[in-house]
Amino acid sequence: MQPAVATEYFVVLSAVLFIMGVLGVLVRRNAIMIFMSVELMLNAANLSLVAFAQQWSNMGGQLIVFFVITIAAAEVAVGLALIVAIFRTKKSIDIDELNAMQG
Amino acid sequence: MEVIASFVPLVVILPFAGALLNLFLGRYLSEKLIGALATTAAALAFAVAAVMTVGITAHGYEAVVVNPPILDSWIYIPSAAIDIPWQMRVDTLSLTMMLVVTGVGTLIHLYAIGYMHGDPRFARFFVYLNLFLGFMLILVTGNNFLMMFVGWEGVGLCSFLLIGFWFDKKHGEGWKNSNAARKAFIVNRVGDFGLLLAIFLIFWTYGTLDYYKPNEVLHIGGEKAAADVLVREGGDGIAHGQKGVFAQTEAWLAEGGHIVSFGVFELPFETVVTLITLFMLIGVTGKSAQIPLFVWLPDAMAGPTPVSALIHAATMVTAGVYLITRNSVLYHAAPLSAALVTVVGAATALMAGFIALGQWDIKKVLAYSTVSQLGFMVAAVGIGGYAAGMFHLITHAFFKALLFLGSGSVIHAMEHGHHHAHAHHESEHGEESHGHADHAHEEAFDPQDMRNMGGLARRMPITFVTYLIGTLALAGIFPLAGFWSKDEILGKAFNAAFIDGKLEGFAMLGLLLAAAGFTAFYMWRQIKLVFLGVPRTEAAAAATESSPSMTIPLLVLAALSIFGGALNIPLGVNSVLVIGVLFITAGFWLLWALPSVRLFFIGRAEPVTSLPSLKPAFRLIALGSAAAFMLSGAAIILVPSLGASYPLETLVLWLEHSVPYTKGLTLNPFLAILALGIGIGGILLAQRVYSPAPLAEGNQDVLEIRPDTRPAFQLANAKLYWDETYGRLIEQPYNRAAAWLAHKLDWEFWHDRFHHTVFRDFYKRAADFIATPVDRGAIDQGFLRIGRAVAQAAARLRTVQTGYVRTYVFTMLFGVVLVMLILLLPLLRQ
Amino acid sequence: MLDLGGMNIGATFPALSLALGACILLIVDLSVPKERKEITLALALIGVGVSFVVTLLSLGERSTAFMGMYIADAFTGLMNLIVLAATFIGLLIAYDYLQRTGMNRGEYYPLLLMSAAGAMFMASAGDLVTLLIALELLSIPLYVLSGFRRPDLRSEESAMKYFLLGAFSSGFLVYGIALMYGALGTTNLGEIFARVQAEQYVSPALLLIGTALLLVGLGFKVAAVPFHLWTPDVYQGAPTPVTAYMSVTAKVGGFAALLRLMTLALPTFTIGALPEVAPEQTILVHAAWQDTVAILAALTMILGNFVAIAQRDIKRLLAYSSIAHSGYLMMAVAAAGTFAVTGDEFGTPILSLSIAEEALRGALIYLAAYAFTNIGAFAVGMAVERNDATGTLLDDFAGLGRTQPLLAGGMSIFMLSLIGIPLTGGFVGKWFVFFSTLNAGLTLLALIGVLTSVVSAYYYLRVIVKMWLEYGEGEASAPPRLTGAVAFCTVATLIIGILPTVVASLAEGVTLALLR
Amino acid sequence: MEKNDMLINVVLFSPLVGIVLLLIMGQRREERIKWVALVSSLVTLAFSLVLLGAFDPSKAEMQLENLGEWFSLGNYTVSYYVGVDGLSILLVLLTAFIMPLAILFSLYHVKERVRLYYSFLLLLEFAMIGVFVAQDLFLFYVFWEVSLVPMYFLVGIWGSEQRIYAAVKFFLYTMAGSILMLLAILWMGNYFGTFNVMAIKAAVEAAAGTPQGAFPSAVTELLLFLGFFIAFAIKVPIWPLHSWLPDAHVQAPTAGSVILAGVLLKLGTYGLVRFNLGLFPQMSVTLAPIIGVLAIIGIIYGAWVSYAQTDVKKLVAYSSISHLGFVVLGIFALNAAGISGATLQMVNHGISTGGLFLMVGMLYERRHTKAIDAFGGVWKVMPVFSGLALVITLSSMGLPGLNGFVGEFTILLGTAGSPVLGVLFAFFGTIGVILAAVYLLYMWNKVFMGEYRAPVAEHGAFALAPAAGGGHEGEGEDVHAAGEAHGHDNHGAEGGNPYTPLTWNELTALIAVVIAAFVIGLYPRPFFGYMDASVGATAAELARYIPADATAQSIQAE
Repeated sequence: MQPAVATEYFVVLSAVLFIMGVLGVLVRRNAIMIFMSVELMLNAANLSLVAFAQQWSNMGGQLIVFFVITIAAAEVAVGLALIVAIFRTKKSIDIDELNAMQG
Repeated sequence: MEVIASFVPLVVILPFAGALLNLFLGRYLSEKLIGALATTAAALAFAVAAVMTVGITAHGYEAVVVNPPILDSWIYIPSAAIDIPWQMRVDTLSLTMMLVVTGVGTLIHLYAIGYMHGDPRFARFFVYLNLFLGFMLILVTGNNFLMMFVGWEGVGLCSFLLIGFWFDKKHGEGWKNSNAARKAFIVNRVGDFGLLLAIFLIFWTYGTLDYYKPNEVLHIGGEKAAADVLVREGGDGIAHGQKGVFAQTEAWLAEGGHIVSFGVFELPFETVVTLITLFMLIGVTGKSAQIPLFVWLPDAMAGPTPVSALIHAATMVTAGVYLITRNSVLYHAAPLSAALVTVVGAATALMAGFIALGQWDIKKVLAYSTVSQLGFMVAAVGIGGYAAGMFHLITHAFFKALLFLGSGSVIHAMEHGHHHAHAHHESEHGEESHGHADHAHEEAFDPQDMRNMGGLARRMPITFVTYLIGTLALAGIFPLAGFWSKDEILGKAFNAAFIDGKLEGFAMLGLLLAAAGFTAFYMWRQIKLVFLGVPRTEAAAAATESSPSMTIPLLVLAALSIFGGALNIPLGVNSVLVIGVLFITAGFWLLWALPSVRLFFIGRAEPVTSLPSLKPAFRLIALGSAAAFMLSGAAIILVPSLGASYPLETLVLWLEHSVPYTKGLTLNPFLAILALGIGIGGILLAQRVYSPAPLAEGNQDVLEIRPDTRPAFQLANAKLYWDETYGRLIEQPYNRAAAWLAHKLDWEFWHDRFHHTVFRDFYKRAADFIATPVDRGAIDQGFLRIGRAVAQAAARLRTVQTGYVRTYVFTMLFGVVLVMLILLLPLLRQ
Repeated sequence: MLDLGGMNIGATFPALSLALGACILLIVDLSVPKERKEITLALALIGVGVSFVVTLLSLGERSTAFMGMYIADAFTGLMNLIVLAATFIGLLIAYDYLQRTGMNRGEYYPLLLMSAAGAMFMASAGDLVTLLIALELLSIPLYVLSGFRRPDLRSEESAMKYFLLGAFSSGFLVYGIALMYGALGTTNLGEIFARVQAEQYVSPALLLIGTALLLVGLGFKVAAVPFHLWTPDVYQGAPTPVTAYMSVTAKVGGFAALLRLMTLALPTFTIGALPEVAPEQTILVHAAWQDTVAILAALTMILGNFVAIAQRDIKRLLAYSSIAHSGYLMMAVAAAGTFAVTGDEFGTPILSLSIAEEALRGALIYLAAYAFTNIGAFAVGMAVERNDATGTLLDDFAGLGRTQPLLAGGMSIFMLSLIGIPLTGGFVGKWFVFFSTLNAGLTLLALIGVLTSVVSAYYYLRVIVKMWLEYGEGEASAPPRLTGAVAFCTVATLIIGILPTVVASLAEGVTLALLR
Repeated sequence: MEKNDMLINVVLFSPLVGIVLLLIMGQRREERIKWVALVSSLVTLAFSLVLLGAFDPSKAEMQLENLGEWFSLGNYTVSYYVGVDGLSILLVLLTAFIMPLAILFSLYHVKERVRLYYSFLLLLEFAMIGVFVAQDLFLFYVFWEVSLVPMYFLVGIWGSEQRIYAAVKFFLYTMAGSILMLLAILWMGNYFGTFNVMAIKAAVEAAAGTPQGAFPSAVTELLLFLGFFIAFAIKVPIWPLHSWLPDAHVQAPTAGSVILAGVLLKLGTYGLVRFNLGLFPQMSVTLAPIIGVLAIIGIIYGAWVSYAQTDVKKLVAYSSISHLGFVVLGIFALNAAGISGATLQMVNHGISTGGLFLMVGMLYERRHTKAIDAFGGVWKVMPVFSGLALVITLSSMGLPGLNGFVGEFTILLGTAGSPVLGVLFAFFGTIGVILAAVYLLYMWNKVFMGEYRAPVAEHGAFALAPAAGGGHEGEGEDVHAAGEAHGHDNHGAEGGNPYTPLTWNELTALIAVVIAAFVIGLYPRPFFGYMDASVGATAAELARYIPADATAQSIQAE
């Protein structure tokens, strides 16, 4: 089965998304925004996984996507909880203010 | 003979036994008993030596090698083919030395009992003396170079111990003594260094250190054929059947063209022998106080006087002469070294004689005189006059021991006189202190300074008479012992110069004749300063004659100084011994059995308050020593009557049996008269110069006053600046370099600077660098900056605050890039 | 496709039982009153015990489950034992600390067990997916535990950092998996091996980038330089029992995954064809990723050791020390990248992975020794720490040798073991690791390794100096549970050091042959 | 061949039994603890004497072996392989001999943390004996490193003011060297497929004739040689790697110094003989001149530097550098004489320098200072002690008749005839003999001779005996002399005479040293006998590597 769109396009797109995610982590200072950027990275991976599954014509890739989504969900749960906790203490979720420890 | 010679370990063991006994029991024994023990040990050793002398004479002078019981091999390493046994050699040379050492030693032991009376470390003194005898006897009896070296170093040790014996004297004297002791040891070590190197060379040249192998017959002057060499049984890896050092030398010389390989290089045999003998010469200059290593001997006078007499005049310092004599084969094979030995000896003789002219200390004069006389001996053996050198060694042992003991008697008397006078003045100082270490409360007074003396002849007649005999003997006045031996040496020089045409012979002759003149001059100056004239201090005026235990040895030695020359005049060694022994025994009994005779000697002096009574222990010494002497005398007389016979012998003939290349007697009437003239001339000149008063105003020497002799005197008085030169050239640079090395280089630089700055600080800095600028800085801050830039680029309006997470992210990104780059690099390269 | 026989659930029992135990504990704990939390502790310990027994029972077996996604072999067994022992000790030492610092909340124990189960799964991963899931199972509870000291800012901060960076790194891991999948069409490690060897991949670049991203993701977990910066902050901020546990389990898990990946899937990954071999000739070939790992290892060893010198806080010191030890383990990983190619009589190349096997064994023994040593060291640090989380400076150890000789003695042995002094486990581990590194032909790396261990001696000795040679108050709270745990760790460290046979025989079973 | 001799295990492990006994005893029973330690060390001594009795001197190879597998991994087996040969038996004995002396001295002087102290001492003994008997590289390395730890603690806990610095320096320095050796060992194990020293040696010897030799390349062999050499050189220490030594020695407690000088430094020299010479004969031959130069520098430098010291202990410490220079020189003379001498000198140095440190310790315990200038005239107040100390000093100086001479002489003799070093080396080495006299007599003079200096009772700067007017040395003689006389007569009265007589344990220790010095000095034959076969074999093996044109043709070999 010939895919409608060549796999390469998907891969490039996912790479762009991934790099956007990385840059997002890099430049954002709001913890939630960073978190969202990480999600973007994961989803970029998901995209390429699906594309590759298409390419290889097996279900492995799509299977992995489900796991990744689950993991992302678990991370979100824990991550948001942590953000809430730190917000209670610090009244801020600016990651640039996380500098209590220096060494 | 084997049986008699196998007693030789006893000669060594006896003094050691005496030393050990006194070491452990000394604190429980009385002074007399300690002295008796030590003296008996020495006397018994003498007796054994005497018996062996008889034995060896009776058996045709055949040398015997003895393996002592228990300690057979000393350094025995089969895999390295090293077998150095504790092996002893009895031959005429070693016996001569044994007799001198034990004979003179016994007398000095006896003397020391009186001299050291009251010293808090009386027992230890005798321990050291006995120890010294033991080591000296090892030196002379060993059959290999290493045993000789043991003795060599051992006597050095004892010398060190005895020079520093009064290490705790007050007023800084103790430090002076200690430093003198140290100086002696270290300078001797320099000599030992040469000797050790010689030994190494000998071993790798010959594969053995033995003089002669057992059963190897000496072959003299290449005339007798080398004997068959005994091959020992046993497969222990030692190469057997090799020859001893001397026989091998002869063999190689005869063969010619032998090359010695030392592993990394090769040398012709003759060169090797020259090297060996030159290194040996270093040892000789150390031990026998020759230029350039003589500087320790004058300082060594810090020791008690018996020590000076025994070690630093009669025995130890002659070890170098013995060494060269023992190695006559080698020196014969190395003319260059022999010439050097000659020149060194002759130069030393003159140089020391000159310095002796300007000394004030009674013992220093004798010390330089000893150096000078040792120069005579060394020059003699250097020119090939081995017997002459040995002859002078023996006679010098007699008269120089006599002179030292005499000076000891004087010093002793001066100290007591000083104390006596002092007690008169300050009668409140009632406390009777005795000995040498406890004069702390008295003002500084130098009992050895001749300027403090004068007129002692009247106060100390025995001392004076014996001292006079010694002086005349030393000056070489006919017919005293010194005349014969000195003449013999000069004769050798004369022959070498005019018959063999050796250049060093001329040099030697000239130097020695001049030295002989100096000798007579400085000795007579001493007589004038010490004994003649009027007392110059209260101490001198109050001096009294010393006790019999001190004067008897003086008498005996005086007798020997008179008759000692007979050893080498063809009267025969036996007759000399008989005469000597009879004289000695007679002396004993005269002095003790006939108090009236003693009064005859002493009576003209100040009224003697109390004559020391004969304490039982003292009697024991007298009996013991006398018995030993009697025994040996009897043996000499009895042996022939038992059927054995020995021919009339001179020392030369006697030594010929063990010293190859011993040259015969050289009586040269012309030279004898010349030397005698020089000696008498020296005395007369001194008499003229130092009359009427030996000292000018301000206690200055007459020569010091006269402008024409003033520089020379000052030069002599300053000892030619040897010490200063050494101090400036060696000692100070060494010390400075040591301090620099230790404190600057090793500690400040290597230990502190290098290890702290370079290692530790670098380490720390590296750690800090990696921790702070790199880990938290370049990585952290650097990425922070990049992050800031990126953030600014991304969100221009926002100001970025410090934040770690971001920089961590950046670092990780950097890592990602890094990892990818490294991984993809090969691919990219393709 | 759903072949139940192929599931072979039995093989997963060790990890499964622990995970199950954690779930049960979570529920049971609800009914345990706050002041009786020792019940929870006891239950947790029982859970670990059960899992331990199950592991022991299945130790000899070699099987796969879930269609090759799960592997149970000697490697798994040994890793499981290490994790379980660390968990057991981690639980034991935590209780009193939690009690006295007032954060003895029940969820601590199930979270810990969950994380341990994650580490165990990681050691059993036979597929990249399993690996990913196990990693998250290991990590997510640790994020929570790091922030367990609520509402302490430092603790929360460390949790936040750990979480954000952890998630970020998982992004790379996932993307890496995606690329691997894209390159090979499979995520099964055995399949990957086969296809790599047969050169059945789309493009080497894709595979290389995938490998790189996987290395980044796992490198973060094991705190390899330059992915290490979170370590000191998190170690310092997290409650000490968590740090203690984390320093061991996260590392064991991370290395389990890394070793699995590198030795099972990619050991023979070279770009281009194998070099020619003459008959009867053996040459060593280096995998494409070896240099990268070696450089990371060198950087990690150098940086970790040097930076540790500058530390004054024991937790930070141990953090950098653990970074440094990651370096040594990375060295073993690098060594696993060398394989031998022997030509048979016709010159056909035959591959031998014996060097990789050796490196694997070495790493395992190293991990075993490291686990006991490090957790013991943290336990002592915990004893010295005060209730308000201060007292973690090196100076606080001064005089400990006089007041608490047992703790100080144990600590000294841990330090010596970390230096690598013989008769301690650390030495045996280093011995094997260096040995395999040399065997693999990485002499320079081994040289860096030994030199940095000298550097490490400096800061480890400082701890000993503080305890024994300097004077101080030496205050410490040493309840019996903690003391017992320290004693146990000491004995274990020494046993591994003196009788390495115990671990060596377990490691002996580790091969790369059968399950492929 | 039977390789299950238990005797050697008994010797090796008997100190551990002592430690176990100490550990099960109560912490507070200090009185008993020290006796148990003493007895334990004496038992080890007794066992090692039995071992000596069982030793067959005629055999060159390893004997009384015990071989068993320790653990294995993959193809490599690490074995527990212990045994002695002529090179090691005397050092085992030395260790067993020095340890009781150290403990004897400590009996009344160590009062702090007694149990720990003696445990460390015995652990040290265990490790040191282990180094000498281990015949497996792994095992050797284990003992080698383990010996570091107790010494570190001994210096660090019971040392003087700068103890921490010294201890850490000691540890790091030694470890830096040994870690390179670890690499070399690992490489060897990998290359030869075994860690068994004898097996590797056999392999090396077997490859002697082959063109490529035992190692892949000369550079490899050089690096391996250096790996071992640097480790040993630091331990010895060979100049210029000596900087840790003065620190460690000066700061260590007396027993620590005694053991450090007595045995620990011998670990290095022993390693040089056993491993550098045994496993790398070719490289040893090649590098011998260079190492010889280092040894010579060490001899002269050590002697020179020690002369300028103001601290007795430091002086003795530097003297070790000089003395061990001789040992290294002998070893790299590469002939039987040199190696025999060096091996004996290891023992001798242990005895003499151990004795010197005992002496310094005894002085320190009385005066609480180590400054040379603070002493003077000790001979007068402590005659027995001084007499024994004199013998020890002389033995260190190499006086014939005492042990030091036999070793030094044989070493220098060997050096002079060495096929690789030669007379020039012997020449410079012999200069060291002179310099030894210089610094030792300096020490002896300043401390034992000269006028007696009574210390001031009060704390504060050292001064001469208090005189009424505060007399200055060299001036005010009368006042001063009165004070001196007073101080002399009544020492013990005011302020107390610090020079208390020797206690029985100190006396015993010193006498043991002195007796050993005399026995070896007068009759070294049995000692050479024990090592002869092994040394001969080593030298013969080395001779194969020495180019024929440079081989020493000693005369008797013709």
